[in-house]
Amino acid sequence: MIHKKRSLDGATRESLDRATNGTGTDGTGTDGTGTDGTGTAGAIEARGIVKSFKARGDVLAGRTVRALRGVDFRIPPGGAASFIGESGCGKTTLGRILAGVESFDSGELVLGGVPLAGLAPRKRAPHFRRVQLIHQDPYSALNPTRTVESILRDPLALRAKQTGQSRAWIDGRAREVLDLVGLDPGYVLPRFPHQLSGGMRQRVVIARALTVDPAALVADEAVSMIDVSLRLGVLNLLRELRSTLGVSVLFITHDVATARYIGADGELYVIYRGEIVEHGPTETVLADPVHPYTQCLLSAIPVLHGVEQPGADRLAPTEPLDESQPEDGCLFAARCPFATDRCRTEHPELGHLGGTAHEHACFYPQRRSVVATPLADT
Amino acid sequence: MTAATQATTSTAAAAPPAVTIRDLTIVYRTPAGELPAVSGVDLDLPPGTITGLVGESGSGKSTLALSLLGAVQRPGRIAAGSIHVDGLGNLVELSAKSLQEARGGEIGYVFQAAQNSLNPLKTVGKQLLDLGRSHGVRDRTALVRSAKELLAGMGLDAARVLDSYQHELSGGMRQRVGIMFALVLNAHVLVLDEPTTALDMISQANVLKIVRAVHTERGLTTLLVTHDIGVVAEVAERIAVMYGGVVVEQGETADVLRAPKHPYARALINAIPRVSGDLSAARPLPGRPPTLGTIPTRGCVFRERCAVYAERQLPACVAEQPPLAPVADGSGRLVACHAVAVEDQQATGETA
Amino acid sequence: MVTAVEIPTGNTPALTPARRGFWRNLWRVLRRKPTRVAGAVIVALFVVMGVVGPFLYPANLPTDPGNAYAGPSGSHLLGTDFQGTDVLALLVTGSRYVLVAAVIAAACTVVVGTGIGLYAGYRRGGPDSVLMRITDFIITIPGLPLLLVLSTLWKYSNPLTMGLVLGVTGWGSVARAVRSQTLSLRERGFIEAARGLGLSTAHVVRKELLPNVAPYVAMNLLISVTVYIYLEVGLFFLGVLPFNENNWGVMISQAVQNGVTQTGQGLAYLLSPLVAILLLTLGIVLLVDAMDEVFNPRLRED
Amino acid sequence: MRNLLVRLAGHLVRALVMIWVVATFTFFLIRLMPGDPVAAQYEKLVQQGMSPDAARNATRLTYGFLPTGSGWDQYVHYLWRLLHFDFGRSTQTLGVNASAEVLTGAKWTIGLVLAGILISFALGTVLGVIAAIRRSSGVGDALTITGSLFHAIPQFVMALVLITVFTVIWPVFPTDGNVDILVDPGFNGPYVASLVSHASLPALAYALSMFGSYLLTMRSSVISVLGDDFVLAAELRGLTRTMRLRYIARNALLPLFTIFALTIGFMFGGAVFIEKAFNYPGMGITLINSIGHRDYSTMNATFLLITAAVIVANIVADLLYTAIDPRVRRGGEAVA
Repeated sequence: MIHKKRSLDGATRESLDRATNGTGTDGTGTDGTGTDGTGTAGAIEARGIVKSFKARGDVLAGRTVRALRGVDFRIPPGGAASFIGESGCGKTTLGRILAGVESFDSGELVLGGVPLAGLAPRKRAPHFRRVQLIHQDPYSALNPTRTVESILRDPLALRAKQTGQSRAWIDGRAREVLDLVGLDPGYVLPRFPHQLSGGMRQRVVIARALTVDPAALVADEAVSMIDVSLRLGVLNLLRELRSTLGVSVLFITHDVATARYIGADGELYVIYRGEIVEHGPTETVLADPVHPYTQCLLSAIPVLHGVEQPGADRLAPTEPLDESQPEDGCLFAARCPFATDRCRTEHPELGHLGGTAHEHACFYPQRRSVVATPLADT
Repeated sequence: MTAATQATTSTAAAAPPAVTIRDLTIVYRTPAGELPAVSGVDLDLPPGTITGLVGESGSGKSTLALSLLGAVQRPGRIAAGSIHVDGLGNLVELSAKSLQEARGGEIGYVFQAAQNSLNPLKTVGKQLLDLGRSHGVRDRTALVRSAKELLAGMGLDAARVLDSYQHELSGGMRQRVGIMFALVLNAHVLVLDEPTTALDMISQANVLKIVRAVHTERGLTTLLVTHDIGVVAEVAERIAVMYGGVVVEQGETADVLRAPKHPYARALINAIPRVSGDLSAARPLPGRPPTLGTIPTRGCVFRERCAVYAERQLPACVAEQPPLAPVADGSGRLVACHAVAVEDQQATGETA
Repeated sequence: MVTAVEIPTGNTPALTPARRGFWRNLWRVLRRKPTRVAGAVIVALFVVMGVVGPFLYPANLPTDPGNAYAGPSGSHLLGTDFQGTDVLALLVTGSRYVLVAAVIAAACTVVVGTGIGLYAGYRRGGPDSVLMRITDFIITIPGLPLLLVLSTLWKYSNPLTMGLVLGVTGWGSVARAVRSQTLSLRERGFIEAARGLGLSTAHVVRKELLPNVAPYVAMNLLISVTVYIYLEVGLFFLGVLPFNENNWGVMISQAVQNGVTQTGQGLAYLLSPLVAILLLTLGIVLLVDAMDEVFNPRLRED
Repeated sequence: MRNLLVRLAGHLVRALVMIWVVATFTFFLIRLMPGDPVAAQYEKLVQQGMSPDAARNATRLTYGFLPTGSGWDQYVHYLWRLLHFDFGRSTQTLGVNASAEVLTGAKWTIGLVLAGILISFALGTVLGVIAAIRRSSGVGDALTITGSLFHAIPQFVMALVLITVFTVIWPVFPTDGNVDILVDPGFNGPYVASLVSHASLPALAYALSMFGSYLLTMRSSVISVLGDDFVLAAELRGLTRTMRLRYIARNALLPLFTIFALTIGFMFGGAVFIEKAFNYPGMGITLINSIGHRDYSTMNATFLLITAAVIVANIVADLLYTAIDPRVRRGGEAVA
């Protein structure tokens, strides 16, 4: 019984191996997915993802809302990517599509090197399982009638059945994943979700996601419903999982500061009305945004007066998002303080800024320093 | 008590505070007996300023906000203390009738945007008339006119809004309608409870801009209750930090943010990720915020999570809740911490 | 930080505390309020009456025409009927038909209603609208007149057929309620998460959805029993059903037909089955109060 | 407005489908009856020497069914006659059309049911509001318990208890029937008094057996509305207590419309019990008697009429709901 006694870092290393090489060494990780051996295991690639919804309610009018209008990105294994935008911009839909919870109308999704568009829905499922969604609301993400133990056992039991593992493996693995998320198994296992704090629940949700050895976690506003003093703990956990398990983290939020905290070394995507309007290394985009929408978004972040000074070019708040605004030219033109006639008639495409990795979709890219900076004397 | 009064008068010129809360204790009846949600709070709202009241869930901030309208909901009740509002007297002693007139009349209250603060079956306009009727407003046309002015001032199509039902308004619009209802009868004290929670950054910035604008325009005394320090930092001159039913620190916003004295205030500010600067400066705060049932009944409410107590183990921290007292640096800052008090004594002892 | 994790082997930890502790839980929840215990005792007494009772009396109860409409006395605790038969004996022997039919009908209702509600709510789309049309139909058709019309075809001669007919015509509202609960549960993150983890539909329905609708279903099972008792007793009371087996409804019907309500003679004869029905209802209502707590861990803890 | 019309159209289509299904059901029910009464009548007439055509006609007049021909022909013929409200003739009251027989009963039932509903709705909702607002006091508890108790008592038990109390123990009301046959019919004092005194107990039985469910529903509806944010917002805006109560009551009444429709259906269906207990000659009695006499035409007509009444009640309730709730009336998301 190799699982009879095993140290935590052993388990961690094993998970790490599996996540990066895609090859299970002792049979525990071979569920036959993501093992193309080309080093792209765990990579997530989206090409031109399009998704529309029928507006509910008025059946006769049949208005459709275009949630995503052709989104492209690639996230390397173990990478971090943050998607920011205001509510209604399509970022939540994107996360749900990546986790396989929502379907998409057209485009191609490549998970772990496997293009999914050509696969039958049944064949897609195992690939989507490698991408786990962490919900905004840890209160509704756990079944209130079941203990943490039984919540964690189910996916593990399924794995055990597929790979022929023993009961003891299930028990051991349940404790391991709780250890990984910084919870005391002895305390948490017999408890019901309502007996845990918001932060602990969110950790249990993450632990549950880890039971399937995911290649990526999609965290959709994962800390917005948690008490302020507990948020940083959960954010730190996501950072740790990236480095220890090599899990890539996709962070979806309207809160730029948490996006930066999770993925300062990763990529930042700014989404507006279903389109990526700016993209680049997180710190670059935050320091030197060139798209007016990004600049408006960043200008809206409250400044901690006394500790920070507002950016020199901080913009006044724009009007809120209105889906009925014209779609002919630049989607942001109607709200943009710098829009010209060209912006209202011609649609700008995403392009690189002077040969760098920094991309934008604006005819008149202009660096503006809008983000607050720390005061020198603190 | 008197110390607190002195402290604020020294900062806010000569004008007496518009709202003075003294030794306020609010208890909730539970199966485990009556438990305090707010205990012995002193708070002054200087006229013409925005004060930010910051706290996590269970800190008692929302209960405190409701008490400003004499509207603590059952099974809660004000057990002790007084709330003096300029022009109204002590709210705790007001009759039900005068309280009802004061609400909406002298003191306006704005709900969280995500909450549905309007009757879903009536248009905004009809509810405006109901408001007028409840407050004995004779001149209905004047009432509608000032409502329209307020709405237009906030960038809304006033006539259309008055003819709308709640479900026809967006979150941001509802919030502005809420502000209109709070101010249309010329209230001079405004209480905003989590006005931007569940709004995204841009809507939040818009609402804060409006709050700032109406505040200055009408010379209001505003209390802004939130869990988000950023919101307070953006608009409030003064900040009060609550934890476990107690105000632990109070002072000028910029001062407190630059150099928080209370260990909780410090830890809370350090636990916020920033958009610029050193990421590794952020530190998580261990433990979890107390709920009504788990607030320590003896000693400092923050002791269990306190880094200073963990290090220095002052006996006073176990014995009693420290009073909110001015710190010795003369900045007008009030802090409720035994360790800070001891440091102050040592400092003054050395200089003397 | 890094510590060796000892894996306990050989023992079975508390895997499914919810199931193992059901009876213990039930007992603890019952004891919380004396009214609940009273309810449980009443229901238990009726169950014993239905199971054991009929064996205590001969198949054909003795008649005594000379002693008809007697009031309660030592020899006839509840008096006698129009033939001089002991009312207590009628009550006890008549309980089985009533209880068996009601339990079968309630079980039918709950099984069919929950099954259809869960399926329709979980699948949504086409199957949902078809099933809901059928459900609307079942709900809208007035039940009692339907049963009466059916009585021209069916004889309801034994409790089994009676129970089945009642159950088949009565599952509509349970199905509708379970469906709407399922729809709202679907929106909760944990259902989505279970599917994201690759757990099967059977698992999601059985282990995620069912436990959450269980309190409602259990309550309905109990309440349905009372409703079906009224219905079947009522059917007999109307006097359109032929009867060959003694039961409470027949007693009431006979009492009314023999003019008890006009003359006031033999009131005990009329009131006994009525009081029995009310008592059983009371017992069940008191028990229902405990159901929510038994199934909802949030309420169970203090 | 358009929403309302779309809804109404949908309802009408569904109602017609439902009535068609029920009619089809009774068609097969009657034809499946042991010893098929229609065929039996036809054969009897033929045996009595009537020509097949005459016998066919006579049978058809009686039952509204063709006794011979293909099943399809018989079915189409039946539906066609239903469209003309022709249900055949009653076999228990000679020479009377089944539809006339039913309408005579319906008149009495509708009067009783309406009286019962109005009383129980008014009583139940008012007490429900009180029970909700005073829910943590003795008054609230007492009201809730009373409500559950009356809700749990079956209609026929209620009726029998009322009869026992008010006609046997304390005889102040007449025992059965709808009117004293010795009084001259017409709009005169004694006749109206007789009508009222005969209807009092049955109407009371309805009201007592129904108000409990209104009370309990209204109570939980009010409690749920009391938890809504707008109620606290109204208080904080300084609206008077009366005004707030009005806000609460109007919002709390909304979900009751659904229940209202269901209870109307239930009352028409349950009319049988109370009418039987009081021997009140309404639709319920018509139905029981028709079953007792194997008068299939009347039975069919009664059953279809009761079903139609229930469907119409449902439609009316839904339309009222639509008219009252602006969320449904004026676009936005439909409230299911």
